[in-house]
Amino acid sequence: MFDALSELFGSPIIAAFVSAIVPLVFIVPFVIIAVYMERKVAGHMQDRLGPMRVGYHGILQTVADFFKLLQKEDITASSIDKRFFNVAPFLVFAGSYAVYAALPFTSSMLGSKIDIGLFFIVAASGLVVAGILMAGWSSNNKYSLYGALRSAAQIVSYEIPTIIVILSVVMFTRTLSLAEMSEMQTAYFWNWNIFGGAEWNLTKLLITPFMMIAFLIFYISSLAEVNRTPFDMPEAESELVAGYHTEYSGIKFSMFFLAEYANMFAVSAIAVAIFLGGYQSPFGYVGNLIGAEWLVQVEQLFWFISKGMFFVFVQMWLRWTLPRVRVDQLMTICWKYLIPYSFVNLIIIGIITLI
Amino acid sequence: MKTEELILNMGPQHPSTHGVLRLELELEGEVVNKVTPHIGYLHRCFEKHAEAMTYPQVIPYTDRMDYLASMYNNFGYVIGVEKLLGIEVPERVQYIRVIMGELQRIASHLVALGTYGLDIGAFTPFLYLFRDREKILTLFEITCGARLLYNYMWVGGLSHDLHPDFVRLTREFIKYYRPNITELNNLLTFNKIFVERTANIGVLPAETAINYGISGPNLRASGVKFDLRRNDPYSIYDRFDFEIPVGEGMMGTVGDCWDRYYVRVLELEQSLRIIEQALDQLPEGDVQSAIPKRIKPPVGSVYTRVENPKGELGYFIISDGSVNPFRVKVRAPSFVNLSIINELSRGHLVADIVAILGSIDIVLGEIDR
Amino acid sequence: MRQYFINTWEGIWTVLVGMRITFGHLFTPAVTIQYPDVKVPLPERVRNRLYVNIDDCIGCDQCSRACPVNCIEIETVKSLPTEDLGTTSNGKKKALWVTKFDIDIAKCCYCQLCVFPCPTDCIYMTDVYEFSEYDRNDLIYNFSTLKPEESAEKKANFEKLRLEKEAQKLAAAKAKEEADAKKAAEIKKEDSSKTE
Amino acid sequence: MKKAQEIFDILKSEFDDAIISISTETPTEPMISVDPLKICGVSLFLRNNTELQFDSLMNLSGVDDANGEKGKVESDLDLITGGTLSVYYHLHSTKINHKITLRVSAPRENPEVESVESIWKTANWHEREAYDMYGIKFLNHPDLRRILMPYDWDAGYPLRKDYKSPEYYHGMKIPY
Repeated sequence: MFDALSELFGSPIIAAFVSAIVPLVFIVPFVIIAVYMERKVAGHMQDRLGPMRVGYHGILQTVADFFKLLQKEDITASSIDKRFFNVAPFLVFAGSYAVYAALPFTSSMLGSKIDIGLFFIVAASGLVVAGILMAGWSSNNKYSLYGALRSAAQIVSYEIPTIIVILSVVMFTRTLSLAEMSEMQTAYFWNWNIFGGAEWNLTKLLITPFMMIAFLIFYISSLAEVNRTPFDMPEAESELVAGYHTEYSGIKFSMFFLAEYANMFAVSAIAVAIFLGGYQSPFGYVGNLIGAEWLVQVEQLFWFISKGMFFVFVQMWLRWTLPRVRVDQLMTICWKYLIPYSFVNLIIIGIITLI
Repeated sequence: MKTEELILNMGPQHPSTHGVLRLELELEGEVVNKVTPHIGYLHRCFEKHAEAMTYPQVIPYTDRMDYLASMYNNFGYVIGVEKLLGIEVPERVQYIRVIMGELQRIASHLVALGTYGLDIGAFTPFLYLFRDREKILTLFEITCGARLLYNYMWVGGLSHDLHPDFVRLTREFIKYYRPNITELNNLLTFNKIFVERTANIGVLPAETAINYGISGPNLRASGVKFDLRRNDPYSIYDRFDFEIPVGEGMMGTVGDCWDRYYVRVLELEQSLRIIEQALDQLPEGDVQSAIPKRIKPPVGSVYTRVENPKGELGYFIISDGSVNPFRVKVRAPSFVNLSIINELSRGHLVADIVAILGSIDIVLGEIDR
Repeated sequence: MRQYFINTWEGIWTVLVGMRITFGHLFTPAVTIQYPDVKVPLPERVRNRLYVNIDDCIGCDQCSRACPVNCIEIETVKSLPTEDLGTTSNGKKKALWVTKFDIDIAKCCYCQLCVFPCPTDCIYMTDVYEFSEYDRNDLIYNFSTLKPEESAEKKANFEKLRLEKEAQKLAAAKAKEEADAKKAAEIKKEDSSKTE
Repeated sequence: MKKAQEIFDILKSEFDDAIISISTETPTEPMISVDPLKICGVSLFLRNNTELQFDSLMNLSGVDDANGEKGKVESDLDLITGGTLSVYYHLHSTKINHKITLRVSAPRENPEVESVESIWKTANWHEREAYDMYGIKFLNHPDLRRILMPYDWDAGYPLRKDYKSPEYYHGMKIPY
């Protein structure tokens, strides 16, 4: 996308700027829709109606809330560490925003076609930890501090199973680029990585169950990485009030909020890109059938977003079903269950790939 | 390096202290060394008020102690005053009181279970249980006109007779409600995460429980088969066939948080059974025939206790022969049950404090009175 | 080791069971309603805002005495013998002007204890439950229909009557005293005359 | 199951002068009066004796007997002088299923009662409450602080019959 844009504007600087803006154009409406969806899903799962007042079936509720948050007074307690306190929400958002640079929305629409896309994503999302730690520490609040420290431990631990699973997929596909990976899973859904890739042979048959396990592990640990229930330790409402963002209000709070939802989509999108064909349609393209090149792009965007949204929905579904694990159990799940399983899985996938 | 204990104030404004309770936690990392509860934020001088009221006027005040089980608070008080007066109440009144009391027990347990789920982090079961509780409150509303603070049971009788539709609606409710217990079990009780959070946490041995005066479901969860409805029957509870569920340590140790939770789930079914039997045997009659015109008990004192949903609710009433009680002391079950929190939580994590506090099911209105 | 796999399996299975239940509820109709637009029909015995039918009130003060929170304030003035206040709907004769019948609904605890002792059933609870106000003083309901000047007049009337009566009584007493004195004097006289 | 009279006899033979009397009139439950400074030993005996086994303290309540002289000291304040404050203990045995009520009375001016906290932990908070409301001092209580009232409440003990609520608390007007 960057190349096309620099041709269009004739200047790489403007092109870089524009292509950096593009994800924001996606994220803000996405967050508004996702928050609305979260409330509606929660409402209907709990035999309620959810928001109904603002607009038809409350469709403008989050827009109204967004404006309310913008207007709110920015309360800062007197004994906080001002510098860190102010920077933290933006750092958290920057971390989750950076991930979008390497996400392939369609075959041509992606921020950067870097070859080490996956590696970049893993590294960039680590930035979030720093932001959360800063927020927790600078708030000068014991609950915030607990939330932040829990969160740091949690995110760092859960990177490990995530990376191991990514490694096993990388071993299989032999590329670190998300764009390339998505391209390889073309045409029909049985060509997706979760079903053993595009080649029809014995390997495909053998590898499918292990890929499914890998997907499950990836999805669980990604839940932990974005602090969603059942792993929402850092902001465990009933214990830590609101965790690391207890002291935040107004626009800074909404940055955390934005980051959380942006993150939700990001991890779902990564899961989709590496396991479920990325932007590829499960049943071939109408655009190819009628020979319209632009339609293919639109379809790809549709499939990518709808697959991503589906997993965002599953995250919500889990959130409104499950209780929360305790902080030591969180670590148990990671170190005693997910990591051994993912290691064994890595070895098995490695062996199968070698055959 | 110098290290010291971290003092963390949990409450009075905290999402999971079930009201305005302040727990002062002494922490070492996330491990709790000592819990000091500070209560009294909701103190409304019930006992002082009662001394200035006439006997019937105290009843609306009893409603406001354990506001989740108002019917049962009325129940205990009127039994006490009736014992002082030495009057017999008609059969129909007895049956209606039992039906109301058991419905109230279900309603109270539903809140206890729901908020417990909420403490552990499961939001949805809470709303499912509240949905069913609303149905019970509607039954109360058609009977006496109020949803929460009933003033329904009077000394010697009841404020209203049953609504003509009450029996039918209650039967419908029982039929509707039975399957929901299974749903709750599938959704929350046997959920692996929930079990892990609650099993083996806050284990309360039977000896300690008795010594601390713990009562109600909390005592039974420790394996003590003690229920005032069976062991010290009041009203007409000796006529019904029901079981007393006790904690068996199905998921961990006997007397842990999961047991305390599960005993309440099992009691739902037993209460439904009692209501069914009472509805079958319900006699006809006048519910207000025994109400004395002027309530002026003779000099004396009486201690009555009933099995409130939270535990043993006792009223110690002293009469000096005037129209006002000389002294009404309430032995509030939550007050006694809360005193064990330090014993239970030592050595657990902060998150477990929430689980333990939820499992002993306190109502601050009753603790502070 | 076996426990390890059982734990894993239970973890996944019970989560799936829970998810099935919540997914089912996604399609059941909601039990909540859109409150100000839709309202639940209230049962007939419902206990909400107190109402006093002042035409029927005989000013007996029983409701005020039954109230555990003292939210009812009643002041009455005796009527003059010449005034006819009429009867209540159930045939009781009224004898008192109710100059003040205030209910502080903010204090009311909706216990319904005031309703039962009323001999004319004129105080009762209605099904109105939306009566919030911007000013706390608006929550004190004045049920007395007498205007302040009217009640002042009644008070003055009664006071006049009372004074008159007192004066009469005083006069009567005086007269009696005088008569007594006279009598005593006469007796004395007689006695003295007798002794003479 | 033991009758109140039997329990009284057992106690009387064991403790002699510490046990004062028994009252059995209705509707009052049978009640044994005990010396306030010997209640701890009596309680220990009641709990540990194999025939009695009172393992549970149902209720402990302080009571202002208001049996002293009522005198008008100031304009409208009825101050009670003399008389007693009482503590009632309602005991129950979960094993034998019998009940008894103990009563101790201490002089109003210096109400001192032995604590039974070491015997029944239930007593801990109940004694704190009795202290808070009546100012009864429980000797050997490990943590005798106010419980329902603010810790720095210095206007007396509210459930005493002659209590008069102060007008100000920390500069805040009390009767709203």
